Amino acid sequence: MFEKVLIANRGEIAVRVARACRELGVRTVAVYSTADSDSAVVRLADEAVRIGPPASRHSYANAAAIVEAARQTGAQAIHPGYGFLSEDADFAEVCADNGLVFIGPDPEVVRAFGDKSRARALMRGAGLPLAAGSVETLPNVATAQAVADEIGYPVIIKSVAGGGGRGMEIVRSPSGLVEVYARTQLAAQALFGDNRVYLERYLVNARHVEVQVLCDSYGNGVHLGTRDCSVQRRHQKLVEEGPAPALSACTLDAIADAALRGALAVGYRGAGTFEFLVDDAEGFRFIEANCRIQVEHPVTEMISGIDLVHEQLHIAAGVPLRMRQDEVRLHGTAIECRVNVEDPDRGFAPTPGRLDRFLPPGGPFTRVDTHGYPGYLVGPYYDSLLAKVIVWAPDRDLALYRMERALHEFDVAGPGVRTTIPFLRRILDDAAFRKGRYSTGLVERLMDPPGPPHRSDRPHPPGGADNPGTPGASELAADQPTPGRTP
Amino acid sequence: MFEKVLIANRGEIAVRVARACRELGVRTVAVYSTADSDSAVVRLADEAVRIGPPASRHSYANAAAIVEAARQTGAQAIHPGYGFLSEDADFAEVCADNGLVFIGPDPEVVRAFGDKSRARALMRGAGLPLAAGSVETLPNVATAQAVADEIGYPVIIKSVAGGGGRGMEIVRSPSGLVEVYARTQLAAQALFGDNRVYLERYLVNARHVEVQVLCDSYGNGVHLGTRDCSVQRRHQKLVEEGPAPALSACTLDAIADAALRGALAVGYRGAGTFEFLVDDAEGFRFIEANCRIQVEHPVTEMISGIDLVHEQLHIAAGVPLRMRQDEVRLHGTAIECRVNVEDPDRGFAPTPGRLDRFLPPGGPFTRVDTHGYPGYLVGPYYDSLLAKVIVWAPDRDLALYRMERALHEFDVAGPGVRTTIPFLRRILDDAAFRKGRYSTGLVERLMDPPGPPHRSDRPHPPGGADNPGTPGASELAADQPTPGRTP
Amino acid sequence: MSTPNYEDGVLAVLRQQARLLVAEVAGPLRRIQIRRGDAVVEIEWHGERRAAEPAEPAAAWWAAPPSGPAAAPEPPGPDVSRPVGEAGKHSIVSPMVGTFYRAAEPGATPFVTVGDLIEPGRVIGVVEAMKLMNEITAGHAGRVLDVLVDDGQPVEFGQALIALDPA
Amino acid sequence: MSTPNYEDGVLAVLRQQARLLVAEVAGPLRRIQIRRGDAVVEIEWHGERRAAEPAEPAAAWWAAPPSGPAAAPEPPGPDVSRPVGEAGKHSIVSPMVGTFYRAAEPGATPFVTVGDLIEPGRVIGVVEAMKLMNEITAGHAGRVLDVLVDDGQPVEFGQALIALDPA
Repeated sequence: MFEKVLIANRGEIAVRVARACRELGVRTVAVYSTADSDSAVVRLADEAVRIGPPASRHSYANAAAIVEAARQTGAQAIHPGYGFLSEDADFAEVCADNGLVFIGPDPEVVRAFGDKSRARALMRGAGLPLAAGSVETLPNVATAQAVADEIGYPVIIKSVAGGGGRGMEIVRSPSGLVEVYARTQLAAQALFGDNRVYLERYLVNARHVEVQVLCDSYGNGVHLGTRDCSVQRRHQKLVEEGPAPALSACTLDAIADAALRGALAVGYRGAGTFEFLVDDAEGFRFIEANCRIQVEHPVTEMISGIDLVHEQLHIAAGVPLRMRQDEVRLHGTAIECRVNVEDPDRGFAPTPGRLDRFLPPGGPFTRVDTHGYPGYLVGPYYDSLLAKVIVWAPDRDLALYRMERALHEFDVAGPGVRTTIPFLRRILDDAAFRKGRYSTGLVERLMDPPGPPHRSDRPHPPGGADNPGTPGASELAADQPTPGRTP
Repeated sequence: MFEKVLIANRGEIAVRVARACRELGVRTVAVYSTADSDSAVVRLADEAVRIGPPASRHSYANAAAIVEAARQTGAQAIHPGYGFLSEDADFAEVCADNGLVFIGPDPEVVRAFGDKSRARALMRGAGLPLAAGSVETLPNVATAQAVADEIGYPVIIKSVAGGGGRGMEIVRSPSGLVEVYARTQLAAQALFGDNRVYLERYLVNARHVEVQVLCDSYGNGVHLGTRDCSVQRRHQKLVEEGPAPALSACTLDAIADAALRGALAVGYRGAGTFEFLVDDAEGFRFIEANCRIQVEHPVTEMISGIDLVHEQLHIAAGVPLRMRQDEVRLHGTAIECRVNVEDPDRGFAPTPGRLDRFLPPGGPFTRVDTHGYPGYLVGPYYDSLLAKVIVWAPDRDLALYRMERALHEFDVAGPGVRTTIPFLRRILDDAAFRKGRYSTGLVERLMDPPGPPHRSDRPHPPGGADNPGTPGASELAADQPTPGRTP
Repeated sequence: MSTPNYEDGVLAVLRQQARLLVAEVAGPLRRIQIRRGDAVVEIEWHGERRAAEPAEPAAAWWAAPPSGPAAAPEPPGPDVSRPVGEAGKHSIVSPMVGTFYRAAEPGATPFVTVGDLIEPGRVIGVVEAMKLMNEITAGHAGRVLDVLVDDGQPVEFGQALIALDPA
Repeated sequence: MSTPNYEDGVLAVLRQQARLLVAEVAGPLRRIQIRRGDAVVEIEWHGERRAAEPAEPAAAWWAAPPSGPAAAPEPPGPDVSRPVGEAGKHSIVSPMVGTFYRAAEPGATPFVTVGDLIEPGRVIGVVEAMKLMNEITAGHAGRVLDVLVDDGQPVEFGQALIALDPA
């Protein structure tokens, strides 16, 4: 095992990694921007290096500063968390060039999955079903039209270099294709410096199901079951659960097996997630893979008993996989709710500010991952995830009641601060959600409910005027802090 | 299920019960003394009734006030928690007389186990092995001498009406017997209004192992495995774990089976604990049974996935036991540490005061049960348990590291406030404890360590002058707030 | 065990309560009074009192209870006529949980009426608990300003029954 | 996004830090200064500074860091000569994580020495990062009061390198 690991992230995931390291006897180096001097991980880690100003491109996404900090402190490995540099193949290479272990897959694998077109081709080669559409990059709008006509509308045009829900748009009928094609190309160029796009059949009200895999450096791999992440607002996941509900065991096994097959085919190493869309008939299609630990990884930890960050560290240190597939046993149901510092009544706008009160829930089968504490000043620089509440129960019904209880306890208040807690409770209260029969359309429906809300702490404001009402929520979920969101 | 339950307790266990009720859709009534107006459960419960002044005999142990409060609010059942009225057979009868369900065994069973002499006789009848000694009450000191001579010294003289570690004393040689016999009789009379005593062989450095059972009203019962509670200071448990370590599976099964046999023999109902002493040769002897939920019940919850307070409520509501023995599956190891507001360097004297800072640990496989919050004023009236930290891991070694991590995170501070956290970390660091080869002598040894302490946060004060150094720690553990500790 | 340390804690809690109240209720402050003896926080604002911001959840654990003292550190002695519930006002409080009755039996004349001048020891009502009728007596002389609980209503321990203008 | 709300938050945190510090370090207070521009808390005590009580865990998450600013809400512009690290003192700070060198090569004359009067634009040292040598220049004129980092030592972002008496 490593003696010292640098944590190249902030917020709750940095705390998460610091905990895992301490449990394994690994010393930790936190890095922080000037906006995060008082952050939880700075206090929990054994050492801390200030690496830059608040803007993440000069701090948390600043490869040079992070590598220098690792060199100064003698860290042997870098855990990138999620977002920032976690899926940056160039950073993984710079680490290797400087004798540092990047805790993640090989740079080539990261690069392959970062190119959606290549990823689709690789996974098709591994025998995974893909959504109907163009496997390769579209050479021109005429080809786009031909493919769309063949597979039928609606379709979704996506940036090849994109991911995490950005650089994509839905086309509902042939008349819109030319315009959206051009707009997506422009957006792709602006966001990723790469204007290539491709096209897929868009599944209305599909379920977003993903599979957690773990692979070592020696060709061994296991899957740890599924998670359903269909509860999304504009590609942002709000609630996740595992195993995916209301799907047959047979389908869940088939999806999980497909994911593992895909991971082993490309020589994946570490913890990874393979995302699929599942339609009404339980047909499933690969959409993308994430080469990092996910925000929602605790869901899998609670149903499997396996600490995924421990396993990441063991695998990166060259230890062979510590479990066989037949030793993986999943029990019960786990649900995660993301408590963001956002105002659900104002289009989920971030509401940074000081937390006068911060009292997360506790008690039986309840886990909270957070960097918050009473008096913490939530700054405006980074993403708005403040805490993840995860509960476990032997069955899904009890898990839902338990989550309701946990959110009821959670007390967060400060001048100007709002959280997603009331909206999360509205989701938990929804009849379709309770039945497990929901899809990516759920949040949109709840944001403008036809009738009066039930049992919700804060009544919906009259007229619901703050709902921007933009249709076109897509199926992909952003899982990472937006690196560029700086003042 | 009940519609409304009154929680006749305070502190963390009242919060625990309120959580369970909410998860089952049961409305809750908190009762509180004037010292507890700002307590957590008062805020969490649906209703709250102020029942008396700080002195618990006039509030939390005031049967009339509690029954009146239940009547006022329309509660159908009373959950007594632990301590206070939880093992008061008269209170259980008063509840029944007033049409209220007492969540616990029948009054007759509570009464039988409250009389240690009767309990021993009943359990011997059920085939449980007892420690050598007088099954019946000792009629006089001559009989005591005869029994002690026959079984050999050291012996322990115990109050028949006692329990929870009070009203008992060890006799190390024949010369001390007459004096201790007289003193124990006096103490028993003063503490319990009953001067009857009995005598057992005293096992030096035995292990304290207990078994959790669940029985319904229809003759069904299961055990949920063992807990080791040997880490005690003067009958006060500090650390508990389950399953009991370093004992053969065969012995653990035999102890658990014996406990369940004993429970079924007396028609036990609800959650109960049967306590045993285990010697070096893995021989085990019944010592007493507790007719209540235990402080350390979360250990069992984390290895079994079963919510014991839910099961208490279901059983009290007349639901048949919801599991069979072959459906009970235990996984991994769980450890609980009790964070008390006490100063380990001053003989564990209580250190009440305001909590300026209170930040309990979180993250993977870590549970905290507490009534504390930042700004909470810990009063001097009740017992000093502030929080229970419970961790789970697939194996004991990782559970120990995880607990070390969790305690490292736990930040409690306030004027004059000290906690047991540094001492708990010293226990976790002890070589014998880490190996699982420890007994009831562990704490005494650590309170006056021969060499310099290792890796301990706060060095032991020079001379260790605050160690009262009283030998004679007995094997029983007090599990309840001391009702009489009022100013 | 009323150690100075504990007393300081009370003051600190009072200060915190005051701070929280000031934070939760907008408007220009006029005066804050913090006492320790019977644990009072009194806050005055200028002009009209504004409602609390809806953003502040009312059920915050450590916010002051909507009424009643923050803490009463001393167990009450036999004299139950003490200022409780409202700062500065003298009240006769219930010494137990139960049901309050203004008269000895239904339809009978109430023990006391607003305006009565009463002496120490005068029965002012009955609290029934566990089917026992407990007479409540005045600890001090004074004039009855108000009867705060209706006949037959449940009362908590320490709940004010009668408001008294001390003589 | 330097909204007034956020600015208030900074001040509030400063005040809290000051309060915590005063609570944690015993001794008679002399002066407290709270600034917002560069987020400073300065506290002076009368007489000798007493060590913090051993009871207060040093690693409290929200206690002020032992040195360095609590927060620097504005990203630094090209001028890196700003008061950072110690209140009221003018410093030239490192714009990056790296290794500080006082001279262009081992054994060469240092770029600056205590007592030097320097002009804006003067190179005062080099910070090596990723094998690149980055010259650090003065933003303001002034006299070098101190060189705060030894040759060849690692530096953090924003760490003060040179103390300057502004001219």
